[in-house]
Amino acid sequence: MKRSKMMLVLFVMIAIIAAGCTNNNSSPSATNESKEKPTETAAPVDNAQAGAKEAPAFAALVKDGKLPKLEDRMPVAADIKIEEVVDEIGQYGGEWKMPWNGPSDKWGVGQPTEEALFRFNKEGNKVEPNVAKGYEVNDDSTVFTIHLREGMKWSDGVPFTTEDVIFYWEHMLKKETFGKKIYDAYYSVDPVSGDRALAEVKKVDDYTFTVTHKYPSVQFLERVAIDNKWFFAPKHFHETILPEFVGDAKTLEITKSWGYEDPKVFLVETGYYDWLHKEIPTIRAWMPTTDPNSDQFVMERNPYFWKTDSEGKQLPYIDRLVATKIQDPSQKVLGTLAGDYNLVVFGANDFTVLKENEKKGDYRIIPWTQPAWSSAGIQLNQTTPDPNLRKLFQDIRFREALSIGVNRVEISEIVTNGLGEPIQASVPEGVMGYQEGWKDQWTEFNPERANQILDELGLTKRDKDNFRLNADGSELTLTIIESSTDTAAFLELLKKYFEDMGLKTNLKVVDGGTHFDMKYANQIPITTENISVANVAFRPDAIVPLRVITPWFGHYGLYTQSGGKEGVKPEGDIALILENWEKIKASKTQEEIDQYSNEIIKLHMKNQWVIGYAGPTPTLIAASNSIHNIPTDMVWADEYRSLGQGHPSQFFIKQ
Amino acid sequence: MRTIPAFKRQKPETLRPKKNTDANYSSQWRLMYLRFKKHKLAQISLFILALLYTVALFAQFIAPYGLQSYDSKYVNVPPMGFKFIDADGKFHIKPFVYELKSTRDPETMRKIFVPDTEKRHSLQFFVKGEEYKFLGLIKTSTHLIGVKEPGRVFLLGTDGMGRDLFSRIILGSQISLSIPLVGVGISLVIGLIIGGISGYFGGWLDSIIQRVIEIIRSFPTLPLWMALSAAIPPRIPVVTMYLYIVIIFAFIGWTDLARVVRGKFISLKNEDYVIAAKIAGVGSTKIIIKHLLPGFISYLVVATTLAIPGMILAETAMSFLGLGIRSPATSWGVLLQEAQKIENVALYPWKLFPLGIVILTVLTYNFLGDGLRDAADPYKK
Amino acid sequence: MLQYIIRRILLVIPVVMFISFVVFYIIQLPPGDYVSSYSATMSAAGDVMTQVEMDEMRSNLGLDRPVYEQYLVWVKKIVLHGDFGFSFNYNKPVLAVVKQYMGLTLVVSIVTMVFQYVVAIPIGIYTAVKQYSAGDYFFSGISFIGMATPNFLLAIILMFLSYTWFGDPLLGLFSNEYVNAPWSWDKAVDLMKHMVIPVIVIGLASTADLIRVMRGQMLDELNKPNVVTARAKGLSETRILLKYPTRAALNPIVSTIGWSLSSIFTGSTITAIVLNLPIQGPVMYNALLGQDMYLAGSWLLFMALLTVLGTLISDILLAWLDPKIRTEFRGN
Amino acid sequence: MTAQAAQTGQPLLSVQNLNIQIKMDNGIMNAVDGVDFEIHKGKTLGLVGESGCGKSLTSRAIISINPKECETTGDIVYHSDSEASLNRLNLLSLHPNGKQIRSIRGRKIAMIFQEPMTAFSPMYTIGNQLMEAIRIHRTKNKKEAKKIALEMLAKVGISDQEKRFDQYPHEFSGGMRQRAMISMALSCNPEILIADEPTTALDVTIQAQVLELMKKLQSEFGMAILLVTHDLGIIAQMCDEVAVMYLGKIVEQAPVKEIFANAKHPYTKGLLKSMPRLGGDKTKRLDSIEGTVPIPINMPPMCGFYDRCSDRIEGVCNTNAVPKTRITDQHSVRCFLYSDRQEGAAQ
Repeated sequence: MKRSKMMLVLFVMIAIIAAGCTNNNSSPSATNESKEKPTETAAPVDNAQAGAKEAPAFAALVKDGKLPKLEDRMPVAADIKIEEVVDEIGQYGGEWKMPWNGPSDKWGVGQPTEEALFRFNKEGNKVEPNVAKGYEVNDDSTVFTIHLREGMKWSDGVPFTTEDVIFYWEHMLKKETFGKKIYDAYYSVDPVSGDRALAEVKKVDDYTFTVTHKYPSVQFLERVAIDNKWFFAPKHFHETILPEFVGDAKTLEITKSWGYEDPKVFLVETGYYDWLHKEIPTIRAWMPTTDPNSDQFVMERNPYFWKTDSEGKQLPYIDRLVATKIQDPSQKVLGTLAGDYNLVVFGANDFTVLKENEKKGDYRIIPWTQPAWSSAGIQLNQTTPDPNLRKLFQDIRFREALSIGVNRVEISEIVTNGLGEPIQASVPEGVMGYQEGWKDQWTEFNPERANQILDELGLTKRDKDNFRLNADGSELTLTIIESSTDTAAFLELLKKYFEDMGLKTNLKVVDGGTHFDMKYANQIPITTENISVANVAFRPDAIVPLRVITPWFGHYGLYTQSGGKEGVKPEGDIALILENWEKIKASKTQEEIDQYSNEIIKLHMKNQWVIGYAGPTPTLIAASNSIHNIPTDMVWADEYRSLGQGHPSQFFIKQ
Repeated sequence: MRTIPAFKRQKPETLRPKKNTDANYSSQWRLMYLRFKKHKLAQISLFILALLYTVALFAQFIAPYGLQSYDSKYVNVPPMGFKFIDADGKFHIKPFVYELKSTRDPETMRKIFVPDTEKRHSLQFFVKGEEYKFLGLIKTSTHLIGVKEPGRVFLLGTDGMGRDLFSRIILGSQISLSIPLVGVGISLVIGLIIGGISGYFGGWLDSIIQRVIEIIRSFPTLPLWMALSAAIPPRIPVVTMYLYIVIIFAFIGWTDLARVVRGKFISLKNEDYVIAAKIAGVGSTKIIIKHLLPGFISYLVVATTLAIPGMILAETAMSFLGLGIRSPATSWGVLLQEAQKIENVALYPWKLFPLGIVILTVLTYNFLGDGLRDAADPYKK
Repeated sequence: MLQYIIRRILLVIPVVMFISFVVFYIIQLPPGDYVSSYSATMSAAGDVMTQVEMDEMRSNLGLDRPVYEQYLVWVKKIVLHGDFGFSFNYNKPVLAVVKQYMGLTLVVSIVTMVFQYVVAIPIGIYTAVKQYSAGDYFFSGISFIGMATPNFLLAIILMFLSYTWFGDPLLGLFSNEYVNAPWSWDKAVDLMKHMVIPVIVIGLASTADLIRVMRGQMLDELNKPNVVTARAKGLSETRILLKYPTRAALNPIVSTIGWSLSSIFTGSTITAIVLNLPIQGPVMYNALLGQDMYLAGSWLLFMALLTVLGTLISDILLAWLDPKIRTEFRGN
Repeated sequence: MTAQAAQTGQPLLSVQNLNIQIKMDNGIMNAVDGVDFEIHKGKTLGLVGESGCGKSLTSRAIISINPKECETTGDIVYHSDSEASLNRLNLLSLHPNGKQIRSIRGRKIAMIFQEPMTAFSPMYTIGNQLMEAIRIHRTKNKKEAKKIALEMLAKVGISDQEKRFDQYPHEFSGGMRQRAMISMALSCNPEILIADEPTTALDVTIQAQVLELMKKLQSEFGMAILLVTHDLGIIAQMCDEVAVMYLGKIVEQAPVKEIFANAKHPYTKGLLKSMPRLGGDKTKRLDSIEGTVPIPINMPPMCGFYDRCSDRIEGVCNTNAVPKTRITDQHSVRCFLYSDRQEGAAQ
């Protein structure tokens, strides 16, 4: 069996070389060969593929001696990562064609191609080794011993070893060369004193290193899988550009020669967004081959990729990833309908037009659920500067009025096209922190009651247009500040319902940058951001006020971030949330973590700082019917690296 | 054959045949009117425009529904035609529509509408509906046409929020038809003053003004729009927003008119009659008003008419970029901006109806302008 | 003549300087700067920057300095080194970005311009000679509708029709497989196929305008006595048409070339966004949106220069084409 | 055959019953109505009348250069001795833009116009426009054509021809332009020159020079001239025979001396009275004809001059078409005042 396969491989190689030589008459002997069997050689290619262990193009290069043999490119047999295929063993070839918003959308190509040290499992509740071969941890969760894959190589053929991890830790992360602070995951917290201590990373041998924490860090691996998926960097490349190795002058020179202006920006680009630059070796399944600023960004398969399928065929199946720049969302839809793109991610808004053309366009829609609390909702900034507004926003009755004063059925039908249920913002079923009955809290449309509540709150005075005034007679205006026009329909309806309650509502759309600035300046009273949290303990940003990011907690976050120097001091239930978060960080067991996480969620349920009017909608993956092995029933979350969770290296295109 | 009667001397005037001779003695305006009357297309255009503006004036009354009549039941309803013959083949003298039953296609989630032949609603005049202020003054809820609740009539279908497109087009015309008028009006005043000064006085003043015009004209309009509309504060009502847009347009538009005015001033100020007036010691203002303005007022009318369609189109372009007026306030630009989503072009093409109205308006303005130009040109046959 | 041109060119300099400052100021007018829009895009992808990081980035890029200072630095570099600054978005010098898109931009602009004149002039002549004929009404109708349809909608509709009729919406300027391919006959054919919609959409409005101008001019010229003179000399009708009215009517048309140059560059922005054309318009638009100010500023400066020069070219063309003015200069 | 024709032999050009109708919005205008005249070799026929009387249309109809809207009927028979193909050729039967008529235009029958400024295109040099006809009709050779053109410029009295040749019309003075125009018209030695108000736009002194030049060249080239003018002074100076047109009709036709000595038609008389005369009574105001010319649209059969006529006969002049009355062999008139004689003669 094995012999016959080998023979086939050989055949394919000959065929390819022969094909190559017909175009190139430099070698007379090769020409002769090709003349002998020009037709027969073409046929076995397809048959041979079934048994080939590597892509035909590589086989040809190997034959030419331009590429080491497959075995020499892969880790040692025992250390090869075997990727489970979703449905079937695939075949080589084809292009993954996708629309792309250009280099500003770095993650659009970054996430699906990312290979993390540890990645989340399918359910999203645990991590599993990926780049790492495995790990051991001591009983009190302080020492993590992590093993790498022997013989694994960067895309330029240089071995991938512990050196690359240590280098990253010592020279890049700790030095903050790429503009990121050392991630929270590397700090452990003393449950008693609250003292934070930085971990130590030590090389054991070429394929083993340890991370040692001062205090227990139960969730270290999960936190790394969220914060710092790439706990490594190609030492042999970065050594040639980092100023501490080559000196500031040389770095500046290199910066300029790459076309950059500022070394800082240059180091961020190369150290953090490395997958966009063809000069930087990678361990991803595909490596960039073009300038990301050109109209098409192409990533070709990595000859040293370290994963195979269960039959030992080197992944990825798909030859290359072609990201074509688009400028308008219409082009994404139209291109998908026309088959210009074969694997595209859409929001739920495009559901109908995509579904209606499914047959004609020869693609299928695969919905992945989102762990979002809602798809149409608002956040009231609890620390908004206007004292009248702040008082109202902090009053739970006011939030109830805003919740029951809006007809959720209308929102669901018009805004989400019936895809999002008419429910309250709440943790969806199946996601960590799910609470029974939460989704029906304050959801019944009851404008009389809402008005009554508002009257009770003292908002009884009205102006000449019959809008409510503050109790002190000053003008009361709810200003919703948005950064995109996608929510226009929702906001229009919301404005109508709010104004029906006598609450004057203004909408202002600003560009993303301004919105961001205003967030920092605490100038956003209301906005429509939706909360999406896979697991509080993994990534708490959206619901725990740790820094300035989510509008509902406004400058409470700044208070935590600045250690109490700036911002607004959290009180009451907000302070409780932070307390619980501190407990999570110092927890010794998973049970403790789950318990405190649940407490945080319950506080949210009680207070409903975030009001939702329609439940989450799925993310849609439009995949050409020729693309196989795309899993269904998955969760789409940034924490799980979106489409990356489907393990794209095993997607394949049936010819 | 016949005898010659004695010569009778008569005053010739009394017997002059009355044939078209009035053309020879008419005023400039009368001449324009006579020539304009010959331009059929321009007359039809004038009529259509008058109709459009009348509709805009009484928009709230004519439109069956308001701008905020959202209804999740009737999202993306295709245009409904009136019927005269019902499902049983019976003829009705009053046109009617059936009530719609709406369901969703479970596969594609598309709304499907089936007429409920049990529930017939006749089209009626002066139907009670949403309350509004007639001409902004009198509170009433009577609408010109419509059907009794719970029936609904959507002549041109509905949009993605269940609003009647016909009503929105009509209500949108208030903004879309008046922005250009006001905008051009403002440009005209600025253009007239500055162009007049530049053309009449000439010299260094002219040079400076020409440079300024050159600067403004060479200014790319896109960033200007973006910057100016970003500079508009958040808490302003629609009316104010509307004014801002008008001012933006006028700021860009006046230079063209100023050039026309200047050119005419220069060519007219050397005419004999103007020089004669100057020699006679007539003051500048008087010369301008009495002698120069009448000389080219007809050209101004033409230039103004032809400047309007550009502004209508500019308003739609601004809406496309998400600048300017936003729903629920409605202009044709807003409607087109909604229509341009590929989803709408593909699935709900009736949302392109506003395009027809925009084209019609722009065409009629152009034809009217052409007609006026032909009429104003005394040398044209 | 030469003196006149030199005087005009000298006048261009202060105008462009003034425009450049206003441009620079206007770009900065909207709230926020490049760093805020950059951090917003990053945070949308789950990559949040802190205030300190943002401040640091600002000072690295020199965005924390006052506007006039940034402007002076920018202008100084342009004048002294021909350095137009750096594009934050592209991480490239501005000139490199402009160069990257210039080729296709010129192709689109020039083809569109050629299309406009090649289509408009004969149709203008035809509709004037056959005034009030069926053909006249047909072409006038088409050109009016072309003028009256907003570009972006026309683009979308044509794209969708192309998709429903031919199964290909003809996005961009190349099919996917040709974007990065070296130039070949097939690629050129592919480009031509993809140029159809943009050229129609970008060119239609101005073509319609040109047809009307040409028609009007021709109607004027056809009634001039010099046509009768030529006829009395025994010239054939075609010869008369081409030599006298057409030549005279072309004057104002040709002189619009200068003007239309810059308007094609900027006027196509919205169309290019809708049609996904890899040309300068959308690049500039995105630069403006993302507050990538040196790129936006340089581009706008270039546009202003082009407009001013376009006016100059138009004026010179007009002078050169008009024997009266030409001989005056000769006389001097 | 009339006595007139018999006197001078075969006419070079004979216009018979020429009608030109123009369709207007409100009816058909009979711009030219039943016009007959003949042009003889070496002679000058003057066509005189107020503006709008149809004299220009008539002159242009000869070489079919009126706009398409002018519907022309009748016969225009051209008889050239020089070329067999041009014997008794009815010009109206030719295609108005056809080859044959084009070969006659400019070569056999040339024309000069009233406004020498607009008759030349401002876009081309005088030389360019001058050579055009020469290169079509005489020689294809550019050099030769230029030589002829320069000769022609010299003949019309333009000095410094080489320089002038390359100048544009706007660089010429009015008189010079008209000279250039004449040189252009004569560059192919035409047999007939149609001069449509050739001196109207010129100063009086220049007028005289140009007329003098035309006379000189006529005798040199031996061509016939059809001189269209409203100025009786020019007629007196230039013409052998005069046809007076009013409202599309020739109301009186006679040799020039006869007209001045013995005008019959009230209109002709009026014209003559309105002409200043050397040695006339300077204190007396010049007479003018009252009223204006009506537009001949849907005219009933009547005398067009009826309204303005001081001698009209009510019930006759305004109810009947006026027949042509022959006063002498060479003098005819259209007026009821003289028609009884004609009728009497017929009886």
